[in-house]
Amino acid sequence: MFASPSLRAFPALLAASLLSLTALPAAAQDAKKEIERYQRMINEDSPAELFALEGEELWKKPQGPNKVSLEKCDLGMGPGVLKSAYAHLPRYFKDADRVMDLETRLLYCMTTLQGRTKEEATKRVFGNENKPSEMESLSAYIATQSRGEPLTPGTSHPKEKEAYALGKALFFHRAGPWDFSCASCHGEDSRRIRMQELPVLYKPEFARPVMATWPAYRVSNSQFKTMQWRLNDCYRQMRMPEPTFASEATNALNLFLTTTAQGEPYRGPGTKR
Amino acid sequence: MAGPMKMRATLGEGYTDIRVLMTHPMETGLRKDPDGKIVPLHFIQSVIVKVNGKTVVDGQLSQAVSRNPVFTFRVKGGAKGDKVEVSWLDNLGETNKTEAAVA
Amino acid sequence: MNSSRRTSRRTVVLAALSAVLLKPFVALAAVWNKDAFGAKTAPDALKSLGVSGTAPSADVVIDAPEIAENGAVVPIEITSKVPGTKTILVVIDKNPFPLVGKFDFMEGALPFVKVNVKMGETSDVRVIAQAGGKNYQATKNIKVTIGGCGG
Amino acid sequence: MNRAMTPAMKRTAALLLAAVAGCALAPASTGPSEGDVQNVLERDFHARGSAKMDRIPQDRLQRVCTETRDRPAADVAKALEAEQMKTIVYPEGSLIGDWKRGDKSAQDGRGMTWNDKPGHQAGGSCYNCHQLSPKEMSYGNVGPSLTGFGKTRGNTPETQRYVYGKIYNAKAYNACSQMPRFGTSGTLTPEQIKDFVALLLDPASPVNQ
Repeated sequence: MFASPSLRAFPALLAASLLSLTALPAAAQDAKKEIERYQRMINEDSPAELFALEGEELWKKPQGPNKVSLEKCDLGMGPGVLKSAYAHLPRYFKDADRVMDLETRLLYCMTTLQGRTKEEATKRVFGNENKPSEMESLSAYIATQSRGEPLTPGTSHPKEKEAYALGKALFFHRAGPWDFSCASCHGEDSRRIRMQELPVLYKPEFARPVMATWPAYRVSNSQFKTMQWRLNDCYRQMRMPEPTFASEATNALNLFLTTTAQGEPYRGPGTKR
Repeated sequence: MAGPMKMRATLGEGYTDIRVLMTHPMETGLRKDPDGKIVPLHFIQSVIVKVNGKTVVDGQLSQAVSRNPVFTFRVKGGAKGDKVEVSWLDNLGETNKTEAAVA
Repeated sequence: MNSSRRTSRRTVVLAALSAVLLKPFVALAAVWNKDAFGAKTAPDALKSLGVSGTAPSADVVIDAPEIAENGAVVPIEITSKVPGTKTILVVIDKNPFPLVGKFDFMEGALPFVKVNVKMGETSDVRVIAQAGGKNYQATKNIKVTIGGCGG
Repeated sequence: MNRAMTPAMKRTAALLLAAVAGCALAPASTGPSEGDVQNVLERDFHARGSAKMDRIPQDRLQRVCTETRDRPAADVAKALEAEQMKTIVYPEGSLIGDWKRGDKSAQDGRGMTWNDKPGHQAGGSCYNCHQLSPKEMSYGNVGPSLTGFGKTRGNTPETQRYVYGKIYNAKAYNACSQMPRFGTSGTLTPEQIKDFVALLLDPASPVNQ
């Protein structure tokens, strides 16, 4: 009763106009623009910074049998160097002789530096709305310090090449009761699940904005989430069994996606629907 | 338990923007937890913004403000070093505050 | 992690802090308007606040997306250009409790606020700026869509 | 899925094997073989809730679609489709259920994931990919719009049979379709599929308004 006639007619117009995406009429373009405006506005006022604060505390807090903090953890730029570290992951680490993304490397530091068991350190890798996980808060803190840095994952070591190829194969691998691969949703332009636009993640132009903004605060569940979680939740929705945290498979996929996005300046942690 | 707050007060042209982040569940009292039990009402009712000790905004809120609230307020003028304080009080009597200097 | 021990210590500290902070806080803050915030319709909420007769005004500006991908977070930026604005009210008609916020602006503050709100469904969002005993209103319809991937 | 082979299926298998062998050359030179990928999945994934490890091995159809990036040769596709057609079980009697129940379930995207409660009956997830009722604005476009489907196709016994079969096993009509095999995979019950047939074809359904 307060809306102007044009505003009131909007939903009906929108429904009619979204029928065909090939010939985008004015109202559908408005809808797209409004959704973009929504995404921009939630990004401007993101609570992501709150998680980085917690992460800083955890980074500096002595833990585990060795009662040491993670401050000497080498994320690839040297022990304790956080500046630009996230943007250079995943990469091959000689000490572990494998490709590692941020969370896998953090887990390595928790077990080697802090002397914690893998079981204990991975007991709660994904948090909930009442309490973020240690990994999530740490990721927020560390990723923040790569802002402006181009994504430069490891691509030259044989194990990096191997992981990239495996990640690519996994991306297109159809399996499970619903026959899905990552490409089932993220393989073709202009596809949507409900209203959600699906980025075609094997193409650089789509992978770039996505990989440059993870980890991220998700408004749908008010939680700060990481790439390991994102991959985990995709496999959940593909109706597959659960990928093991920090496994070679998830690291390979992460490296494939980040390599596809390479060169894009990191601008996360982002805010997602 | 009051989680962290974060604030930034930035000088614009003739005004100062005060952007503040609060950790709070902002429970509506209508949501169910995974076991099907109602999560009790728990939300910030009052937000006070002070500049150099003087209250400039007095806000009353409902449970419809999003979880982990983010506010931007704006004050006239302002100068580098002005002391800004934002505090909140929720329906359970919990409270928290944060301070920052205008930059 | 010995989080339980940390928690209890934090709670104790917090309780002590609250005891100190609570008093001046309550004394300073306007009393939370239980009737208005508890009202189930927008007209009832406005009545509880003593608002009667609002005039549409182009000087009250709502900057918000017309489509929100998620009702849990809907960003809204409000500016009143009405001279002498003392209070801004935010009302979401279709929410179970429509009154979302009441912001009083004292000397030194600009009548501006940006906040993220929850919307249960598509609804009109009304903003009323109060100045000189008059009520100036702007309305914007915000459509809340169902998200992807079935939760 | 039934893995016992009839003579007809054996012929199909031989044809498919040839197809797979032909295509395996390209990816093998640049990356891991399908067997390698399979081993990685067996090692790096674990059962959780109803999502057991028996969901990991690819069946022939999934393998061919993966190898060919969903573009199998025409004869291979035809053979696969014929094989899938045999999995469709038509119930006796009417194929038309209750469009009202179908409409509700079409909105429901839950079920079959590791965090769904055991025994939870999955919904159809239809709106995730298709437009159906013109009143629902939030719909996906991975599949075609089905708005007005019954109005244009008519509610004939042949159409009913086609719609039932398509929902039961979409791969019987298009080998590498992205649509799940809802009946064959045990996701939806025959009653649910009948409700969706009604949703699409019943003149009173919101889809046809």
